[in-house]
Amino acid sequence: MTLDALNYIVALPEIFLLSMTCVVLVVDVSLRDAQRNASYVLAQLSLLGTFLLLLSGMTDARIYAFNDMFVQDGMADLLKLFVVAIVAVVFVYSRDYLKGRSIFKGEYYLLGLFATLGMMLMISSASLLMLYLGLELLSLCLYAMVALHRDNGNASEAAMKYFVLGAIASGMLLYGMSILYGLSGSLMLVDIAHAVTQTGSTDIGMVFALVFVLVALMFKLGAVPFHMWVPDVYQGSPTAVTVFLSTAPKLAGFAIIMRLLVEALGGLHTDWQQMLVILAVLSMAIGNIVAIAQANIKRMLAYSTISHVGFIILGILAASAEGYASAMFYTIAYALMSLGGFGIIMLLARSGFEADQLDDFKGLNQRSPWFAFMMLILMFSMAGVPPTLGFWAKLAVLKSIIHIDMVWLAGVAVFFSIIGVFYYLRIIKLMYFDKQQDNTPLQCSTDMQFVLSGNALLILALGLYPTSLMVLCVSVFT
Amino acid sequence: MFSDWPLLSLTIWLPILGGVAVLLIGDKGDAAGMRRLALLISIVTFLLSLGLYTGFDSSTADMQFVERTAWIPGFDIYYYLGVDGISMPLIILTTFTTVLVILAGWDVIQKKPAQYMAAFLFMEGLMVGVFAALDAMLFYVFWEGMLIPMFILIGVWGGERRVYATIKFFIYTFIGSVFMLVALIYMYYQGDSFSILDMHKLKLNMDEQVLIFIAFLTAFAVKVPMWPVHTWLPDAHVEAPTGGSVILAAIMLKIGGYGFLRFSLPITPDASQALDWLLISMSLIAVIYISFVALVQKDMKKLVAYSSIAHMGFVTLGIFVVFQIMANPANATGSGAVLALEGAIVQMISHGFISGAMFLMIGVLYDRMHTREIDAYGGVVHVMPVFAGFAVFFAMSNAGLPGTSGFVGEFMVIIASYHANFWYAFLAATTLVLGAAYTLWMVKRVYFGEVANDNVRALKDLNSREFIIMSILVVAILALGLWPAPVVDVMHATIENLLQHVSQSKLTILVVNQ
Amino acid sequence: MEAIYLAIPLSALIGAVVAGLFGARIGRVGAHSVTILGVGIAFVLSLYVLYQQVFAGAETFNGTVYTWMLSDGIRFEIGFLIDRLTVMMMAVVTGVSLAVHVYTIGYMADEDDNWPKDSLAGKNAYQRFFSYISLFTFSMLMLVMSNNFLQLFFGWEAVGLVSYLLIGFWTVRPTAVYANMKAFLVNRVGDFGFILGIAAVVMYSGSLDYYDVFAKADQLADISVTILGGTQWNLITVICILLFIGAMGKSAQVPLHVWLPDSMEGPTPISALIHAATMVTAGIFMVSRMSPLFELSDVALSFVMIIGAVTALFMGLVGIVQNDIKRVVAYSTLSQLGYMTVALGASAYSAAIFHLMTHAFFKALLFLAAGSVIIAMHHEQDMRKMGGLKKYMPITYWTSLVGSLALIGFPGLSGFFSKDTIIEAVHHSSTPGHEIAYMAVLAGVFITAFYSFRMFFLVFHGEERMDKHTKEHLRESPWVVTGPLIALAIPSFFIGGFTIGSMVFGDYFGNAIYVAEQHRGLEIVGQSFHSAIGFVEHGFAGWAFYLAAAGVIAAWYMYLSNPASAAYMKNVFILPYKLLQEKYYADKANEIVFGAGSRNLGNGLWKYGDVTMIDGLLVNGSAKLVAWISSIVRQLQTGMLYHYAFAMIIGVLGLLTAFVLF
Amino acid sequence: MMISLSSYLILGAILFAISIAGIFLNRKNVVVLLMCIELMLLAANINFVAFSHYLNDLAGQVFVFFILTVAAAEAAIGLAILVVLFRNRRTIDVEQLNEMKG
Amino acid sequence: MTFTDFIFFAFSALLLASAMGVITARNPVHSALFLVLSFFSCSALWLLLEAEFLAIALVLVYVGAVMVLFLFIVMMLDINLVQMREGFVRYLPVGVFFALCLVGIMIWVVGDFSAGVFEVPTLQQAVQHGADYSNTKALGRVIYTDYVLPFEIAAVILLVAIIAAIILTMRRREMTKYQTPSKQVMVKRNDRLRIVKMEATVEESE
Repeated sequence: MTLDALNYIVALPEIFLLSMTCVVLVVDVSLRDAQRNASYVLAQLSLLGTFLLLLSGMTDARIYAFNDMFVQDGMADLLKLFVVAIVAVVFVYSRDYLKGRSIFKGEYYLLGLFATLGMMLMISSASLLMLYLGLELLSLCLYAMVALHRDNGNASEAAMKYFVLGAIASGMLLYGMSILYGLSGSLMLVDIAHAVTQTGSTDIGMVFALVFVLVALMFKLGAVPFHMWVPDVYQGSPTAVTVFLSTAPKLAGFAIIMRLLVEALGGLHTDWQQMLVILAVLSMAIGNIVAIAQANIKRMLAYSTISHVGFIILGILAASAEGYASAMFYTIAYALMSLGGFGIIMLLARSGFEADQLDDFKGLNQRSPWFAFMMLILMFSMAGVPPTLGFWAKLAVLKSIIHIDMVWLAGVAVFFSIIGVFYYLRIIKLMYFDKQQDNTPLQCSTDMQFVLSGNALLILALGLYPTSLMVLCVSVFT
Repeated sequence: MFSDWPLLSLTIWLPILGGVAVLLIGDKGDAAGMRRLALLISIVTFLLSLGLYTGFDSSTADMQFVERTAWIPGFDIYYYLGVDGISMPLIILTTFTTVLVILAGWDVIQKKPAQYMAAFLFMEGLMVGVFAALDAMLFYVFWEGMLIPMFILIGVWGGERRVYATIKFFIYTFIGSVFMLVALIYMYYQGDSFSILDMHKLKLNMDEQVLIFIAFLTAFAVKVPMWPVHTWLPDAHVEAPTGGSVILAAIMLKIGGYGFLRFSLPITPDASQALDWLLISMSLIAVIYISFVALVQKDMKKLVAYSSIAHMGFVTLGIFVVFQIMANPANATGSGAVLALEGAIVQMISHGFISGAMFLMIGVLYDRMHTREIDAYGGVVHVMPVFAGFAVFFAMSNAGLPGTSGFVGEFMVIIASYHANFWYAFLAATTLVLGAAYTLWMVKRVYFGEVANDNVRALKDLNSREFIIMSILVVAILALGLWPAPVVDVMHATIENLLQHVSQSKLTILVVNQ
Repeated sequence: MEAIYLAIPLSALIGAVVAGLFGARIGRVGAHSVTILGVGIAFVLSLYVLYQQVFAGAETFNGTVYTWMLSDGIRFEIGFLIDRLTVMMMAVVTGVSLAVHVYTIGYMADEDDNWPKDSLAGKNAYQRFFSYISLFTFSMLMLVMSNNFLQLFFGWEAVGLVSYLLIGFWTVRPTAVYANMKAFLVNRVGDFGFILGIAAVVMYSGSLDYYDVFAKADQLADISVTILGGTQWNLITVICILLFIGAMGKSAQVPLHVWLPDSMEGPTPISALIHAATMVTAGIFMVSRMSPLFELSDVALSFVMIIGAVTALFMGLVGIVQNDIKRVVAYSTLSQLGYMTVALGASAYSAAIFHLMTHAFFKALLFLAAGSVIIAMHHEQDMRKMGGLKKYMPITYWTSLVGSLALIGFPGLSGFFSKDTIIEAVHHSSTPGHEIAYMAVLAGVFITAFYSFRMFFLVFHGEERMDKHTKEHLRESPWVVTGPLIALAIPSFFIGGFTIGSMVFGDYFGNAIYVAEQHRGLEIVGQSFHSAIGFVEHGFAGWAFYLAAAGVIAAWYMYLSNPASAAYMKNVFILPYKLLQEKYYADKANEIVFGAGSRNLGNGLWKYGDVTMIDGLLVNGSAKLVAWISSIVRQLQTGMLYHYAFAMIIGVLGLLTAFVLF
Repeated sequence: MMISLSSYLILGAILFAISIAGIFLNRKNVVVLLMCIELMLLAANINFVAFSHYLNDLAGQVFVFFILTVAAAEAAIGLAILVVLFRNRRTIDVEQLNEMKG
Repeated sequence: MTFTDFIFFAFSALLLASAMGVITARNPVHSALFLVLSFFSCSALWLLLEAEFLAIALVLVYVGAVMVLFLFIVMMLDINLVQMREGFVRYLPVGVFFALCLVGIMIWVVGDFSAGVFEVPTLQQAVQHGADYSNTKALGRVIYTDYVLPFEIAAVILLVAIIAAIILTMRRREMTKYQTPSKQVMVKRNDRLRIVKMEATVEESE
């Protein structure tokens, strides 16, 4: 065994990120509270470096490293790029928010960077073990981040719930993995795939394992009925964490679904397809219906997430390259929309004021026509109204579903999205049609304004010309 | 001279970019300049769209002014534009109406005028896009995109219950359109193309056709709107600002009728034929039921809104009666189908003028009195004689008086529907009485009689801007009423081609090919 | 020639447009000058055309002005058909119109008094009025000159529009604006049938042109159609009845007559113009024009005849009990229109047109006379407050006498010729149902005489019942009023005798009117016709004369000689009187059935259909349902950790059960 | 060797079910929930070790090794959250952990 | 029944019983102790499976560290034991029912008497290693070579756990006063003493 055999250069971005994170850790310890900006800048620099390394290392080939436990392929590259970029944006958004709540500490960035590392590992994992560890790295960081606002009862309640349920999901995942291991005799996804093709899709043991694994994956995404944590955690967490939670990890979640369900258990697709149909329909139904009754926008967006997850699952269950591409497209689109949405919430928030009630959006058009317009774009995008990115995402998924002749499912999907439109419209209604209650001018840093505007305009731009992103998504599955 | 210009793109994007420019000037900047810019853009767009008419070759049914470039290759979606005899007049109607609407909102709108003007310009571009799109997805994008500015318009500048109305409007139309989306995607996989023209050639069996037809029906019936999915319209109209009502009535409703012609008939001819009884019944119910409902409205706008529904009933009747016309053994001359379709289109255009005019009239009153209650008025003729003259004229057009455009479409459709069945014509012709009844009754109560109260006594007659708008509409209505030939002539080739297409069952082609 | 044809309606139109749009600028004089000039030109040219057609033997002209639209192989055109029927109508229309224009100058002189002081609409009312009547002339000309159904319908509706505007001219009067709406709507009911008739014509002949359609009439007669149930109808019958429904509206035949009495709300010249001479005769003209079609259907003719007979008799009866001077004349008009319609039913088209023409003159005369009286009485129209006007208004008196005598068919006056011809033609008609019609028209003669002279006596003779103030101001009307009266009295007296020979029994109409071989009613009358004088002599011997005389005498007795008897009769026949007073309850029935009925239906459909069912149940209902489901489902999210875990476990169990066990 | 693989697997399954039941039944104390999770992981670990043994493959044991590591970390974080929660709410009663719902 | 069988069944029973104890004990301290017991029994079972290193690690890591942590926390928090078992009996039937369902399905799949999922040949040949075989050595060899990346990540995870635990629980109380000797030493006179000159004031008497 030599270092060459490890092929560690493939994991250079991860290694860089880890090293930089340790640097941040060390630097942060020696900083006074007034100097926390240094941690922030360092964290951003680490992300930038990672991004550049990822960019330079992009390849079409499928490269294994670390004894085949780590894999680099097109999907991994793309997803990691987006993860890193999204995390960077999240950091931009959350700076003012954290300052306003006296939790502007290095730990947020540290945990964020570690979580990013976890996500990158998940995305690149080629064995059950890597997958599990990546997932746990991410989850543990997230649990801690949710509880970061220590004096907030809701935050700690949310963290507790998230933790307990997450741990149960981990337990299920492990149980499923153990069965998979037993049946295939290996932890390598490739070997498992091989075993599945040998035993065939009728094997009860495999299906048994599949159920447990699937449940865990669906938990991470937040699909009904494994969604219960989502609203509480979204609501309870500091918005800076919610935005983190609701964006990048979805990409990682998508990645491990691809790795586990498609790469490893692709042979069982007839089984998981049917399971996913049920979960998708339930997710879209519950997510959209319950969102209507919400008065807290974070909670509402949480339910909206659940419904979006339903759509993502639809794309996956098509079990075709087109379907995976559409699901990935949807996931990225969702992450971008969610990023903007929570960004606006943080924009409105200020010290001692969360802006997480729907009513806080009243009359935003009078206060700030520009950001009202940005929110309008985001909401219409989430509702799936063209010409926004959200529409193309929905279209892509519907296309893939219809392609496998599940027109009825497409019908169900659009039916529930009609219900969904209602609550997105309500926000626009509040912003544009209602009188403002709050006359405080918006105060936030220029960089956040720029990035947030860019974020929303990107949704619009990609809505007008979605080809670029779509081509990227399609290319990694062909 | 325009032949090598990308006229369609220009008419779509000029107003949209203009709208952005208007937004950028904003409310804080030069408000007068902003208004002038908006007006200028709309006029230039209108003039450009006239190029579509002058350059139009009415001898062919092919698409003209075609532009086609790849837009989203990943999805096989093209930026594919073109017009034929059906869409071209509607585009001109759109650009024409927008000019009036911008004029109408000139100084009436004091709240965020830039956003108001921009919304109309956006809408203009999007609506032209709907009519010009030949790629189903492009069509859909324009179709849905159109909802956004309208949603905002009603919601921001609307009346008391604007929020209810606008959300109802949005959800209603959204419900309609999403199922169409599913149908479009389904057809994409049948023919591997999103081109509408390719979809026309698609071979579909009866079950597929019926489902697709129903999907289209939900989309277009809501838009038209047909009974019983019409209830969004009165609310939306009542609450919308005048310009919004005008656009809504004059153009948006037409998109439903256009959709039936562009999608339902040619793509699912057999299902259309099989289900035409349903559509005909819905249309006739719209004509009669809605007329009665209109009769008892206390709100002028609501009355006109209901009248719009009734008039649009003629459009759908004209469109879907063709099958029975062609199948009627008693129809010795074999004609009538072309008449029905052309009648439907003429009715759409005419209704664009008339309903626009009616809403503008109400807007004039509303701007002065801030009420639309019929009971609040009376004897307006004594204080606003010029205005009342216009009002009576428009009312008569609405009642379908010969010589006005309102007559042409109704006349054609009634005659054509007689070719299918006496009773269709009979029921449709009741509009002669009912339409006159509700319109004139309103005129009587609002304009005639003694001056009702001091508020009415204080009214001022039309200013020159309003006078110009009204005059333009009078000219348009009279022109179309006295000489519809120029409008009808451009449709012949297209309509005949459409009928040719529709009269061939897709099912038989299927059998032959097998 | 074509230029002349075109110039006739256009000159009227130009006058109307100028007076209408620039009325305020050109002032009263300008307005009436320009319109009178326009109509005058039209009249002169019409006379010229009449001369050309009748005396110079010009060919029938059938030409297109422009193609309105071409669709589906059907030409929709605007064009003129100039034949003898047309030119006669043109002459009548423009002639009467011109008279009315002139008369209006006087009648409307103090128009401002009719408007509230601050009404802006009242300022140019005078000019507007001239514009309207010119426009009416134009519309009517377009109607009669048309060579196709489309233009016919144009004119048909256009006169309806103008009558709407004219009846409601005094927009300040609630009754006027009610009446004009009613008039328009009732006319629309007729048009409803009319347009269906046109649709049928288009469907089966593929053309709108009269000649094309007439050429195919025989083919159409062979077609039978099923309208309702299994009954087979002859196509021609269907078409004719549908078209006639249009005529019923315009010519105010029962049951679509209800608008006409109410239309008296308009200024008197209108009443004269519309109700006497022109608009109401459009239906008669149309049926005559369509004679090639009507002749092919006995059923339709029968229908026409019965409707006409009913109108002639029953509307006359109502005239007896009216007290408003204009209303009496109006009901008289209805009754006379019934006569014309009966004549149509008897295939005596030329007689109908003839009566139309004579009636135009004497009824216009009567209306204008009534108007003159009204002016003198300071717009008092109730006859019970008049009396003895003879000595104040001699010209009006004598002209009225001529008019009344003409109306009742006093031998020698024009009304006699036309009416007697009709009665005789019906008598000899072969149309099924002519016996009843004959009885009706005969009875009508008595009634006509009775109400006419009742009016005459009440107004001009007897004691002076008006109040003092009015009495002091009573005087003869100015020349612009009396001039037309005299001008109309002369033809009312003579025109019948002069023209009967050629028009009814001669070959005046040539091929403009077609009468089938078997419909020989008029022909039989004609066989015994030798000269006008002879006809008069013959008239003195007929039933009609004695009935008329009886009517006059009865009126004299009841209203002059022994006024108490009128009250006595009223009490004896209280029930029939009441019935007549209420006009057979037609208005009430309409108000209840159609007015209130449609409002209630509308309200019902709106409240229950739209608001409750669709909006309440379906739209808001489903929204509420979703909200309700939402509020239920969100209860599942209890916030309890163990419930969350439980949900997951249920999920696992569910999936395991579904996919592992089964 | 008499004891079959299935015996271990059944043992794991029962343990798994017990831990699940524990999570569901326990309504008062979050700490016990954490313990149940430990039990659940133990069940999975038993499976891994058993498979590792019967497959004669070390990977399973390696996996268990990492699971133990992670479980320790998890326990640390879980207990830390528990402490935070207790500080905020003065209780670790599961039933009172329902500020957010609906 | 061989001795190993006996060992297996005895410790299995003990494991399950103590697991039951964990979830049923009224006092969380008892639960924790039951958990310790179950870990012990499990580690015995693992010894049967020749996973010596893990068996030891389980006891050392879990019982020695994690369980102590548990106990520590349980005792640190002031928990009202009286209410601890409320509602337990009420939900017991439901809980037991679903647990039984779950366990039924799971045993049906993984047990011998099912469709024989695990009766594949590869799984039937457990190799008995000789006495010289060192499980620890074998594990150690692969962990530092083949599994170096997971090992590093595990380290990161532990680091995260440390960071998380610290940030969540460590409280630097603002009010706490503490001495800093270096500062005390470096104190100058001027830091502590200020001489203020004041005008002599004469009290004015009214």
